[in-house]
Amino acid sequence: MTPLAQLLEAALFSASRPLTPEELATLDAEATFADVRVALEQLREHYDFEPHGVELLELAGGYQILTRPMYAAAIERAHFSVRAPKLTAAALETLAVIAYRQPVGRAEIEEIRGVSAGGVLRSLQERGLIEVVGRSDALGRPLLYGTAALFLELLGLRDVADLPRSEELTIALQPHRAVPDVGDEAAAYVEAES
Amino acid sequence: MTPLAQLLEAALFSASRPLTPEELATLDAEATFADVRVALEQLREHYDFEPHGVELLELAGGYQILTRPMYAAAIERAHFSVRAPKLTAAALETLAVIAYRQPVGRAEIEEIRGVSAGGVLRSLQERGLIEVVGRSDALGRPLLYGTAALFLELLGLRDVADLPRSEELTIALQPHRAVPDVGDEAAAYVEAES
Amino acid sequence: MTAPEAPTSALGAGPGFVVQFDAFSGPLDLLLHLLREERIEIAEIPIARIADQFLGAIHELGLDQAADYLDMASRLLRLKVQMLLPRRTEEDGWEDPRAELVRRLLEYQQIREIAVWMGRAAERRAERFARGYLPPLPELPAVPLTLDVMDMLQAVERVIAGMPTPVLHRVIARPLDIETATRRVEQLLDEHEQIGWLQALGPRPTIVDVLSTLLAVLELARRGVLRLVQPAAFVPMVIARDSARPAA
Repeated sequence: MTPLAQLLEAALFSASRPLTPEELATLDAEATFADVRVALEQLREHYDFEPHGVELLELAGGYQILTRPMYAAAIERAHFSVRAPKLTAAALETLAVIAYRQPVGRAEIEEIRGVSAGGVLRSLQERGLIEVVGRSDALGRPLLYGTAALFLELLGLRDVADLPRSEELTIALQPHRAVPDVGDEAAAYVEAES
Repeated sequence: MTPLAQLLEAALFSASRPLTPEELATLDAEATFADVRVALEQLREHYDFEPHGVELLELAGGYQILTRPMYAAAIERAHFSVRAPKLTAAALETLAVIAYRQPVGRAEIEEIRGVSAGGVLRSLQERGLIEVVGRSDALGRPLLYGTAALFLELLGLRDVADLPRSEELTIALQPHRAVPDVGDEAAAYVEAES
Repeated sequence: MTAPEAPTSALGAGPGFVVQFDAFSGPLDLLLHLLREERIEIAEIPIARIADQFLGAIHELGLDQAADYLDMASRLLRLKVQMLLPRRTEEDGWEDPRAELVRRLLEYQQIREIAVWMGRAAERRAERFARGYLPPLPELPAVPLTLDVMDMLQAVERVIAGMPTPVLHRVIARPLDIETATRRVEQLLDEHEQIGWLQALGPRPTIVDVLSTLLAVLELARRGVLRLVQPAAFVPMVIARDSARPAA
């Protein structure tokens, strides 16, 4: 391949859209349109002569290197093009609070996690993991959230009751945390504002 | 090129991140790891034998097709692609501490760098360069950080082992020195005062 | 080094608050810079001179509001004082007060070296472009979200660990010791015609002592052992021996 063909190959590979011949000509100040056309032809032939997994296509008034259709199924099956999205720690924690305390309002989630939850709640809702399940009777009638069907589907659970429950979990995240029992011992304690 | 090499080329072309040999092996159910390695070698040789604008590189535990550095300036000048923004000194230093001390908590990072690290840690986490890998048993159960896969990708390293070793550095300290706790430090001062 | 940033008035620290964070990445960086300028080995750090230069620099750079720099400044001043203290050189076990600072500087310098190496590696990588074209996503939600029960459980643990734990105070009922207070007041009145309230409390009284003494004094006054007199408005109360009762 000529140096110009190599330069065009690098540019076409790194661009996120088809590049027009005019644009490609700006890569090398000394190259004419004719030079660019020749180099593009060389690149196309190179990909076709000894078969490659990619080919040079002319589309939308420009040129683009794309994978050959025959490999699409295998690549798609392997899910490479996009990294499987993982939930952020914040999203997971919010989801955890909702899963164990549903129906639960934003204020309570924020109280437990100690940070504002607006953005996370919106994104969880957009991803279909949580949904609004009602409104609280509290002042302002705030929305109450619960987990959606997709949440159980992703975790492979039949029911929210299938979520693991440990001693620690039930104490800290029980659906409606009550004030600890006031026994004889507890009477000697005063809960301070923290 | 063999059909497997073509398939790998198509997959590597379509991915915007390095693909591991394990991932590549899932493309063709009949291909063994050895087959994949042979095909990758064929692909690499092909790009190098008749020079291409791109090459096959091994990094972050996987393989990725990237443009050759000699074309970077021209591509950037033509605005087809932009270089990754440079990391700040604070970000690099914090990454250096985490890379060598992982898993490491915020307090230790701040002690080594002599500055508070909250903002830098948050931004490194948002950029996906570091991740929370656990919690320390110390008081308050502080979060422990480690480098993420993207860290190696960004530095173009195959492995953490590619990082310079202490004997290659002018100042050779033990990478995992036990951090003296506050008590030790205070004791040293007291001793000096007596 | 870049020019100092404009004063950040948004921080409300008043005029002159100029933080040139991009010039130095921290107090250790500034210290290393000073040592380099003076061509001094880290282990030989002349604390007194470097401390003065450090203070001068943070004043000049307008960094005097930055806690990290102030923390280092106070450490340096403490070291400066320690270096002035007489040494018992003959004795073993004298530890150079600078040792900890020297260790930190060396460690930080190593980190700096690695950071520079990493910066270069990142620059080399930035010379190469990855595939820019991404095929449009097929209809959502085609990409399976990775989520498993372990992730969830770990999230739950993080939430629990991060939950503010209610602070519990044990309230211990400490009985008032009126008897001792009574004896003390009686003893004082045996020796003096009259005493002041503070005198009756005894040295360094606790709240319990104050309450005990007050109750004792009131009880003694009720029994007619003493009289409580306030000679004028807003003056301290005087505890006087009841004249009817002779001194023992």
